[in-house]
Amino acid sequence: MILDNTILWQFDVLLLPMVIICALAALTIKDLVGAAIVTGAYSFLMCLLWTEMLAVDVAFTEAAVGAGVSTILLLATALHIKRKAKD
Amino acid sequence: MIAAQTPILILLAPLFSGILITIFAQKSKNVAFFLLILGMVGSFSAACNVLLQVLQGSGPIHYRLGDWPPPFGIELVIDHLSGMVLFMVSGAALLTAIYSKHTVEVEIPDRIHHYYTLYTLLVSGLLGMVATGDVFNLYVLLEISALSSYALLARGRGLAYIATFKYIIIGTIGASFYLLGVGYLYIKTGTLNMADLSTMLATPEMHQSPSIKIGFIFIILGIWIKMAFFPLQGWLPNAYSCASTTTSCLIAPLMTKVSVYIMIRLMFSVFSADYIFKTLQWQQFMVWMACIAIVVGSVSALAQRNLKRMLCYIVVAEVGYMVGGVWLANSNGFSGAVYHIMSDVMMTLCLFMAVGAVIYKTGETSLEAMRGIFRRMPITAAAFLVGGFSIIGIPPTCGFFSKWYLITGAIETGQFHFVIALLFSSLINAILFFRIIEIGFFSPFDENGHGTHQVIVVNEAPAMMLVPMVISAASLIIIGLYTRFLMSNIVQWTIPVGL
Amino acid sequence: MDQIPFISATPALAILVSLAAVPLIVLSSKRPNLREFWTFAAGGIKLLLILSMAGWILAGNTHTYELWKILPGLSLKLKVDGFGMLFALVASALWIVTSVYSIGYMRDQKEHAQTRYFCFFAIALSATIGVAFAGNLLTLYLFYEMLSLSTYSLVTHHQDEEARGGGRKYLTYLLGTSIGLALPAMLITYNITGSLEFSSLGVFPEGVSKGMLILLLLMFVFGFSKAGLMPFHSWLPGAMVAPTPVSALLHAVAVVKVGVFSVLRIFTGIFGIDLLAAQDLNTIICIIASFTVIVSSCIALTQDNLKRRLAFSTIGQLAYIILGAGLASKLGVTGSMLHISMHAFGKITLFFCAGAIFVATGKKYISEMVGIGRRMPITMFAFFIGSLSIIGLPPTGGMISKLLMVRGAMEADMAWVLAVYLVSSFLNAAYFLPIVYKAFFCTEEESLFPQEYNEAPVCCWLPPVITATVSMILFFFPGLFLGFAQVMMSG
Amino acid sequence: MDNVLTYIVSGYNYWAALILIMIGMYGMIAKNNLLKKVIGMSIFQSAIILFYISISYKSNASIPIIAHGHGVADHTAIDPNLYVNPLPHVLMLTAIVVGVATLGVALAVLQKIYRVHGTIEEDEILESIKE
Amino acid sequence: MKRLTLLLTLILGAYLIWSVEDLPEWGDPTSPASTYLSPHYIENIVEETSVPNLVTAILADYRGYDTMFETVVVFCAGLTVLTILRRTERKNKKVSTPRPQREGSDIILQNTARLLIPPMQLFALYVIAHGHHSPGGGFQGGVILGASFILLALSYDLKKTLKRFKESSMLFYSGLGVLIYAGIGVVCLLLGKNFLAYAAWSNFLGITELEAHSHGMLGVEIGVAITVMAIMFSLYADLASGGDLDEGL
Repeated sequence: MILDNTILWQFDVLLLPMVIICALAALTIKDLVGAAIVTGAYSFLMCLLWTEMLAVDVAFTEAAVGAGVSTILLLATALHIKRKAKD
Repeated sequence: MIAAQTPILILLAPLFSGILITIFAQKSKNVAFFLLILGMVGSFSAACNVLLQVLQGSGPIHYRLGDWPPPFGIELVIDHLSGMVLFMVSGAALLTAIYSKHTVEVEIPDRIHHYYTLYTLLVSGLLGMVATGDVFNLYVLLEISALSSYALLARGRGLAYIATFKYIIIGTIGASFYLLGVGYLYIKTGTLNMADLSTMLATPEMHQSPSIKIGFIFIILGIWIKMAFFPLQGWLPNAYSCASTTTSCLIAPLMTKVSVYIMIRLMFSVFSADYIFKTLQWQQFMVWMACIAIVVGSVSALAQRNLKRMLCYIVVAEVGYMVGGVWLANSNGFSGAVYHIMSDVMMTLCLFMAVGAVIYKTGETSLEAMRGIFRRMPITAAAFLVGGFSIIGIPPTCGFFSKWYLITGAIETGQFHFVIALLFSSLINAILFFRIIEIGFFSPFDENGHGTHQVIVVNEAPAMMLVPMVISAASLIIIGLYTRFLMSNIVQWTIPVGL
Repeated sequence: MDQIPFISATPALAILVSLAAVPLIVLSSKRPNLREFWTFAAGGIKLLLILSMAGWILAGNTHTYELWKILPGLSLKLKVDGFGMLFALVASALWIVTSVYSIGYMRDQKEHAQTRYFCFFAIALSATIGVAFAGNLLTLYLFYEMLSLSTYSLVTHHQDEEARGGGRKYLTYLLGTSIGLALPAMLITYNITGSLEFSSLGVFPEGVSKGMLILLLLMFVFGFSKAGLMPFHSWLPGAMVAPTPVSALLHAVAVVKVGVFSVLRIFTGIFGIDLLAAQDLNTIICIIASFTVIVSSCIALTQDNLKRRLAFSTIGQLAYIILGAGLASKLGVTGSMLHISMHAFGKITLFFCAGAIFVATGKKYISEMVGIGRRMPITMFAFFIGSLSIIGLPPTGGMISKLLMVRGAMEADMAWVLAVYLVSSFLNAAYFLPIVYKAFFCTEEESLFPQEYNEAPVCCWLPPVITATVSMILFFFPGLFLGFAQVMMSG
Repeated sequence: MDNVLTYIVSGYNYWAALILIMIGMYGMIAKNNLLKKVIGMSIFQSAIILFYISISYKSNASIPIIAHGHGVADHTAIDPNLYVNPLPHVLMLTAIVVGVATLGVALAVLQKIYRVHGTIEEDEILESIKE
Repeated sequence: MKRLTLLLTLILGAYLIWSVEDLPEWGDPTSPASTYLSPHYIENIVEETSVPNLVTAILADYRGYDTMFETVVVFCAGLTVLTILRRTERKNKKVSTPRPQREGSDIILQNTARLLIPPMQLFALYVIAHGHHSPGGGFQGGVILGASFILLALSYDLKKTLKRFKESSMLFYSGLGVLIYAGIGVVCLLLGKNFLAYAAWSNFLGITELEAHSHGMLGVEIGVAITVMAIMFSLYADLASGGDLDEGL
């Protein structure tokens, strides 16, 4: 029933590992600017996931806020401080 | 017509005054202060009105926002418990607002109007949290109060930024846990309205569902972080003690108490006594935790040399009182906890105000700032004494009666360790306050150990600070004397079914 | 029922009158004479108010006045009965005498902060009368704590290092025991019985286990540690750092007697002497009290500081009173109630004398007082009378009460208690009489004082003479106090 | 095979959300670098949003905008099964905004910390406090 | 500490994932969440509010109270960042922050931005206005508007942008947006209905209650957009310049 044709569960199966990988990467990359950009990618993948789950408004907002403004804010901060993180 | 609208006015008054301060009071701090007081007075009078309505009427007041019927729209629910807490919160906020005039001008010289705006937002967030009948709305308001408290706390001295950052991290974990818990409840029930949730959660299969249990755990954990309950109390003393005087006067009494209120509300209005005490059965464990919280808080308070930090640890211990009282799972313990919310708001307010006045006058924050206090600032000292006696639990201050109920409740369930913890903390508090009284009473000794009796000029804090302080000190005794009235007219009605 | 011959709020007024004097005292701080006038006025009115109730009480009635309904089912309540009257009368009468003495002492010593002193004195008195008239345990506890706190500033009046140490000890013991022991005991009692009212039959229902009763008894007895039972006694010698009038009134009359009074109230009102006797609880009390009596008397023998010797003597006498009550026989309890008043008059005389000696000569130690009788004959004669009263010899009131307690011991068939009374009386004699002997009967060479008459100011020697006289009068006419005690025990 | 797949798919989103929550929480608590903590926070919050959005999803449904012609005009009944549950979307819009607000505040405090202490490594800050 | 945290998170995570069993299947149309409240919304929203975008309708009307406070959250965040960063305490500044260096001005970037910004803002207005019928609304539109200013600041520099959009006007607009939202609610209250009951506007504006709902929502969306726009840019301006409002990135 769940595995019907109207839903993109295959897409889902592909995207979720990528999201998790992005999350792990964002936390482990030592370069903070890189980490900020990976966080942006994470947000963008999330946004795709939500579109796939038909949450268009949420995806729209996340695209503007999460992938857009948040990333810029993170970047702005990362550029203001020492770029290398210890862990 | 207006009477029906008062519940919403409680929150709108501070909210509007905040917005208007931002828009119109960029230049003049007096206008800002005037608007602040206006908002607080409006909120307080509306809260009084609502409390009276609740006391006179039968049953809780429901206010539908946007006229939508409850499970679809959001509603405010004001019953005896929330009416009382609204009254206390708006009252304390009004007193602190009056008190703030002088200290803010000294401690936060620039951008006072922003400070005041954040102040009003914090207050409206807290009031909204108390009044709401919707679990998700609670989250939004939780975040408002959290965000504005971050700003207020960061404008402190010393390590304020580090402390605030820690608070942001842990506070966000708390709020997110709460949100996740609400998610678990939503997934199992499909509703967000508290009353609706409680009817849906009353079925036996819901009682057995692990998801509901997880939801409950997350929600409770989130709130514990917010109220700094052991072992999640680490952020509180740093954050509060580095804050400026007004901020600590506002936040220390209100935040933890409102969080305790929310815990009570969620435990008994969303879940039920049946579920928590019969299905989960954590009473023993929780009361032990409360005992540890009390002991840890009191002992840490003893180790402090800084007045505000000492008070902060007392706040931690007091949270243990209330949590323990609620989890005693009988009506006496519950009444004690509710009554203690009321009295503790006033106690901490009074103490923080008195200490703030001392800091304002001396510029010192260590215990030594209290030297010669009885002659130098007699009124402040008297207020401090009354507050201290109340924390110790000396009749007829209200602290005695809350302990009375808590201990009675503990004896009823045979949890004598809680009795011992309460008494222990009373004794520690007695030591704490008499240590300060000694410092205040004895002037420095000469080499023979004799008092020097130097002439100390009376140098009292300004009236704007004294009046709220005296009011809060007096209220401690008044609450104590009217215990019977409060118990039979308010607290008794708040006792949930099944206790 | 007859119409009461006084306003029903009289007990409350009696408590409030000295509190009302506080603002007046503060306001007239610049004019010492006016300030002292307020003290006397309040004292006089208080005594009159209390006396106005005396007749009614002696006739075997009691009077209850509800102050305030504070908790559901529990109120702050005043109740005047024989025992309370007895104590209130003693305390308020002695307040006036002590005020006279205080003025002499404080002015002569040029003490600082006299206004504060008189203020807290007045508050302490209110609390004492409050305890005396307390109608239930909660009210009693309230005034008890009020007394502990208000006397702190009196004890530490000198504000020097010694005073700080004494004050610390004072509060640690008093607050520690009252919060740590008496409060939970009260709450447990309330939980078991649902009532904190005093009732001569006791409040405990049948079937409360003996272990629980013993536990509660011990918690109460030690919790009201103003009674000075060992091992919670050492605050009392420590508190002797206070100015002498304070020691005199508070540590011979108000504070310690409040402790004993509270313990006796617990015995008679909460447990009920029948229960004590039936459950054999009185043996425990007797053992603790006897131990304290003997040990403290022995310690008193070794003290050279006069005030400290008096302090240990007080500890012994307090234990005496509790011992009397612990006999759980009517005579014994009557005797111990009576002893509260008799000892008060005797001991305050002694303290006044010690203070007068200090004022006149600056001497504190007994070894320095050889021959002082020639210099201060009046004072030392009063001292002699006071000692007789403590020892229990005629013609002083102390004898009457001791006699009653001894008879009580015989009635209760406790021979060993008799022995304790006997031994301790000897010890009392042993630590008091040598002082008097050395003061008067010593050779010229031994005397440390030149042969001249030089008394302390009249304000200092008159009060001890008055109290000593009263002590003697009480031997011949003990009727009033005895009446109160008997009314209490029969009613 | 289909059974296994069904099993996986039916819980897969929740698993991912919970794993992400744990990753975020670990980052917030255990990371030494304060900016990493902030990133952990933002992961945590997005993960919760994912959790909610997963609740809202219904198979065989469409986006929560009523197709033209349905509703008032012709009084044709609207079949609830045709649209996904809109309520979690609403809630999560709020949560996103709250998330960015918290992020901004955290970054502001972080910049201040860097100015005062010269570092954003937690252990170095603790050391500098001790001195 | 780290190990302990890892262990704890692993245990907690394992327990949570194990308990997913108890949750309804993903996409199950019969789960309680899909069968309890949402059918009512889906069936009745068009009748009750005449807005086909369910999310907008619930956001701005049924749960309008939430959304008002959400706007307040944004407002609060802007103020918070401002109070924290813009403090005039230059004396005890230990470290001079390393500023990202800007090498000349990039003509291509600037011209592209110049071309991009007007349509961007136009699109934002569309998103706000058309939120009733298509995805979008006040938040999204506001963020895009704010982003257009951020883009301007990124491609030129912050100072120049701040000349166009001053800090004091940012504050004014952020307050104004909340005021519009709350004001619309309060007018409802003054017109005799409950707070945020847009139907109250119908007599006042001479329209049907249904239209009043729709108009009310549009009004509050505009309020939201104004606040969000001002605050998003203010956040960027403060964070990018470390609170000095001079150069930016």
